[in-house]
Amino acid sequence: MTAMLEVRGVTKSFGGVVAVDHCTFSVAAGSLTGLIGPNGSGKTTLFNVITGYLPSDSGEIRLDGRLIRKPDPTWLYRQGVARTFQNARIFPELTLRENLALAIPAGWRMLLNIAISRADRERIDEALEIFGLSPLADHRAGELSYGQSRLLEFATTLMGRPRLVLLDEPTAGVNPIMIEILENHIRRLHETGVTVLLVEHRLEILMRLCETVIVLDQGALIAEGPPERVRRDPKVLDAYLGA
Amino acid sequence: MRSHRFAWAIIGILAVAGSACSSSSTSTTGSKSPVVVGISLSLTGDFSDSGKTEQQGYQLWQSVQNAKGGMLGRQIQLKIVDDASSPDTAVSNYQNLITRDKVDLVFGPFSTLLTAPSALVAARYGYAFPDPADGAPKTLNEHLQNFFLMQPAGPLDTGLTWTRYILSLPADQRPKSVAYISLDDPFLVPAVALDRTAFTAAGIKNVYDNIYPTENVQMTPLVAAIAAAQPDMVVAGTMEADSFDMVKAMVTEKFNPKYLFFMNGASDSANFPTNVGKQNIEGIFSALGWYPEEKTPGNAEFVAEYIKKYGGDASQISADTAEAYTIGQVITEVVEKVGAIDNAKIIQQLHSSYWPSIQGSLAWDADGKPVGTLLLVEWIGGKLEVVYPATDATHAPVVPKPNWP
Amino acid sequence: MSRATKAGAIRAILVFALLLALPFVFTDHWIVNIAFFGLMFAVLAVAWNLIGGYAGYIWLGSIAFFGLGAYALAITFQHVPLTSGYLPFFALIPIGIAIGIVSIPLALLLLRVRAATFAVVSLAVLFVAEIFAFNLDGLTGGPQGLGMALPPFVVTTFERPFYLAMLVLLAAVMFCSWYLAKSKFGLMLFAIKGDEDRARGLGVRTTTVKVIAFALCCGFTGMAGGLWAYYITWIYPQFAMDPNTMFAIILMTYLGGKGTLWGPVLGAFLLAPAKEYFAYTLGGSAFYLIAYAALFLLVMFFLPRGVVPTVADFLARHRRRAAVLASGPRPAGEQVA
Amino acid sequence: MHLLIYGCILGILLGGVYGLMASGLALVWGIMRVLNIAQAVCVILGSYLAFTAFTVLHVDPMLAVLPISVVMFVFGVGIYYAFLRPIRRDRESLSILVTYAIAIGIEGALGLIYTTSLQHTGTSYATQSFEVGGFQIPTVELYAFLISVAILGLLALMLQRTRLGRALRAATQNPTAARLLGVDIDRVSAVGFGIGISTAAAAGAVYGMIYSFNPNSHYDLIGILLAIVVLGGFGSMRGAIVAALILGVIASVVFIYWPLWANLSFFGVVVVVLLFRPQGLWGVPNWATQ
Repeated sequence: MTAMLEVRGVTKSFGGVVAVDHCTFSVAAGSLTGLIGPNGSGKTTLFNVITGYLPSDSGEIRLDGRLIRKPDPTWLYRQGVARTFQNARIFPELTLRENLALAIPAGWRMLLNIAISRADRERIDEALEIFGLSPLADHRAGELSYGQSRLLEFATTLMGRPRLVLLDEPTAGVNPIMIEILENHIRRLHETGVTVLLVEHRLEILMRLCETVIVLDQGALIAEGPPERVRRDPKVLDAYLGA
Repeated sequence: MRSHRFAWAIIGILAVAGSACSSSSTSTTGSKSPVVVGISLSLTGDFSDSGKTEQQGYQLWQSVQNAKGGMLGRQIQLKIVDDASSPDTAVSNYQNLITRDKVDLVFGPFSTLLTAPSALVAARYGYAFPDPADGAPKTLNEHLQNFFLMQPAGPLDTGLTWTRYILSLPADQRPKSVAYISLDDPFLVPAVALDRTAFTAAGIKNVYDNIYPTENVQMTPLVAAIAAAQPDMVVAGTMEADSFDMVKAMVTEKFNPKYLFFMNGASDSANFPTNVGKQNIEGIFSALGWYPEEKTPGNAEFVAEYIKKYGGDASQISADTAEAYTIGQVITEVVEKVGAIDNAKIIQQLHSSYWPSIQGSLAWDADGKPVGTLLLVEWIGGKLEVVYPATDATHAPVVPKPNWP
Repeated sequence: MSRATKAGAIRAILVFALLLALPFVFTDHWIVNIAFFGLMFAVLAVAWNLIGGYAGYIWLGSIAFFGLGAYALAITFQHVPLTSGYLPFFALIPIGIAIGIVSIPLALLLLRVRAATFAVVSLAVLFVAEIFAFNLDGLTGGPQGLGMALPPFVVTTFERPFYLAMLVLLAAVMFCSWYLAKSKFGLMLFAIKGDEDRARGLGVRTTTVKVIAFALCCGFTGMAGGLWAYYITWIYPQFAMDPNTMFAIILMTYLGGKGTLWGPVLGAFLLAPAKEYFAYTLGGSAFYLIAYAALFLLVMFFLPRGVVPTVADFLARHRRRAAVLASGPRPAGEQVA
Repeated sequence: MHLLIYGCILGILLGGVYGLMASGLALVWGIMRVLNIAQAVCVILGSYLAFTAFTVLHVDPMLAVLPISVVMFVFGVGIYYAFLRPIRRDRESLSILVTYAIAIGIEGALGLIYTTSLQHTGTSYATQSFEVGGFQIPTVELYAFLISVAILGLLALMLQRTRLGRALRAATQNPTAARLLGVDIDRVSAVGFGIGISTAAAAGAVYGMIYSFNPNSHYDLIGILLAIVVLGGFGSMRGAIVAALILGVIASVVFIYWPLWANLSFFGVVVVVLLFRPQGLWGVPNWATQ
């Protein structure tokens, strides 16, 4: 199995606080990997560095073995790397349809096409159908419940037909029924062959979903492996209980 | 039906505009109806202080002249509108005055910046445009037939009074070196340039030459730079407050040139001493076109009426007020001579001869530039005295300037 | 053509037909003059709306490009005798394009920052432009101003050509604004306003999109500036690049409804004539600035979204209620849990 | 060379006063992400208050600084509750427009009361100077500098040592965390805004002794203050003070040789900063994501 994403020695600090400390791991192609750690352990910062939202202080990031010198979110999306955010970021002023249309990659010439072309419309309707959002298609996204915004954000992320999806705590602040729906979508996504890296701070969800789990604590990688093994790792127990 | 609502809104706006239009076009022209004079003044905004002093001049003329029976036996009515110191509004105002209110005459606004575009509008409709202040060279270069600057001398002559005086001195008494410093202003820069040309030709050495911006000026370093050049004479193209600041900076820097000339500001008998301190005014030169004690036609009456109407004393009368009053005075004379309100004839008359006024006899060249000269004044014994030309002098000039106290 | 588009087209044709008829119906100079300034502010507000309303960037330097356009036309025609009074109108087209192109490098520099930083830096652009206009007096005449060749139009209909040219410019910028709002490009601008970082994460080339909107805004603003210069015939730095005009444009856009198609136009038609009219009739009221500030605050607090969206929402609610009443009680099945 | 050094000295003296004005702007930005365009008009307001105190009550502007600060603090708190607290959405952008409206409102009121003529607080020592090493140091500019430094020192002491100061600093560094720690952000913002306005007015009281001013002087001043805040990095008071000194010196030196271009030096520096360090000297990038 080749590594789709490799992170080597990535460090990021804010002022004096080291948020990510020489972090090294890799995500195998086609895998569903979990990234776990207590609050403030640098998971989101690491995501931001990988997806180009923050410049790293040192270290390198490789995609398909290719070194990415200066990660840029736009470029990465077009390379098939998509992500979600901790607090579902959607465009509340736009309709659901427009939210999805926006995420369909557009070439230069398509800039002047009307916002939602006929071909796009089919894909959008399909996505809305899958996520059960069809009845709200022409409502403004701001009218959605939080769980629905999560679904919409997830759906949006998939419009670019990504190969690697980074999900930042997709189940945070969502009711149990919605958690189940989201878990099913993640599983289905994985089954279509997409590589998934999932940030979570709740172990049980990762246990149910992931093949491999990576554990961060205070910015540093402390364990890596199948969920069952990681769960018994003393360092992990320390990080979770010792604090 | 959103679309129709919107359309109705537009129709509504047009309807309002239309009704306003129709209501205004009912002006009567009976023989005893008043003579309406339209003026746009900067009553708010950047130029509002000068705008208001001009307004006083216009209103004073109106009440004085109406008491005498008005113009051609008709009462004078002023229609003064505000342009908020904006040229767009000034242009609109003159358009409104001429084409909507169909005023009989228009008088000029304050500030060159509004004069040029406004004069063009008046020219388009054939109205005479007597202007109280600030005919910048570029306005004159437009060669407008209808434009008249109601001052004794062209704006660039402010400095020429000073050059005539200095060059009238015997060569060995003249200053040897000169520093030029000027505000970045439409007519001060070219006025200083005229002085420079004259002094350079006379062999006076130019040791410093600079221009400073209109805002946020820290005078101390500027004066330090001038002092470092050690000139005998400083020619300062100042406007008003900047001359006060410059004097104060000179005192602070202990820099005392032998000859110190300010184009404006120092001639302001009300504000100059209070702002720079009475002890610091001695020996400073400036130029002016009008002063309260001047023996010119109607001047005594003007000063008396001013004090009666607005209070205070003669030294507080602004030159702006006198200039505005002059316009009324001259135009009244011209209209009485023509015998009708006919702008074409008024323009022709103004061009054809000298007209008496509180600022002396006025006449203009083809571009509306006055052909007279200004008076050179100096602070002597705490009083502003006319020192040149000798025919008008009230006191002999005192040079070199005494040191700061 | 969908119903909505059709209604929009009818509305646009109606409004422009009325505006086209105006100078022929009301021939008084002063009406056409005020209408000209109304149109000018409409062009400026619609152009500003492209970057300020659609993309949500508080761009405080656009009036610098108004001045740039004014100087460009005035310098071009300063010494050229006008064989035809219409020549400068046509010269506006290359000037507008050139200004749009010139603005691109500046956009690349400015758009590195966002939100309040962008606002501050864009205000700095305005101040810098003004300083250059004042100080490069060989080119701009400095504080003495710059006059341009007098328009050789007959006095009776003097304002009409300017009015019609400004109307054409308004039609052009409105078409541009409408087309962009309908296009993928507009969608991207709205997304940038909503959440620029998220948009980047969805493959939107935010920089390119912003720069294009910026260049369009500057180009149209410059053309309006050129036309203004030709009309007023005399330009000074402090009036060609006046911060107060800048904020007036923003106020108009907010009043009408920022980010909407007709909002800026409505705001301009309400405020621009009102300003001239009140200055003329109330003349001399020192409360002018205070009243202006109060109006500004009222709009910000009580009509933050502007007239057009507020009225549209009200009508939509009204219509929905009417529909509900007409069809009797209905299960609330529209909303999905 | 002599002139150059003299320019630097005057620049530092003036930079101190600008530093006082700009530090309030930076503080307000730090706490509540409000860019107060009315900061400059509050400087002018302070100048007018000192002018009135001087001409009517014959109180020296140096002494008037304290009561003016207190009055303007209350004024600032009032402005906060009336106009800034109600802004909920889009605070960063809307606050610019709202504070602009406040600025022109105050400008209009000043115009009504004082007219638009230029004024100047002409104290007896306005034209005094003393010589140090061949340089004529204007007494009034030195006093203005010393007063500004004293107020900044007091402000720093307050921020370091008092409970209120800690709350203000916490709010500046991380508003969300500060709220979690039990800081009443609303009250802290009001106090912070009050302090911002009162520093502006205090600086204005001494500014009026150096410069002539009228109600619309604030347009030029706000450009300078914003340039300082951009250079210093938004929200960093230390950055604002250092930037004020740097820009004061640059502008003063440029002014001696090329007076017309002095103001450009302020904005030129902003453009250079933007090219190489968009977050300013001491700031952190303001686009950092959650």
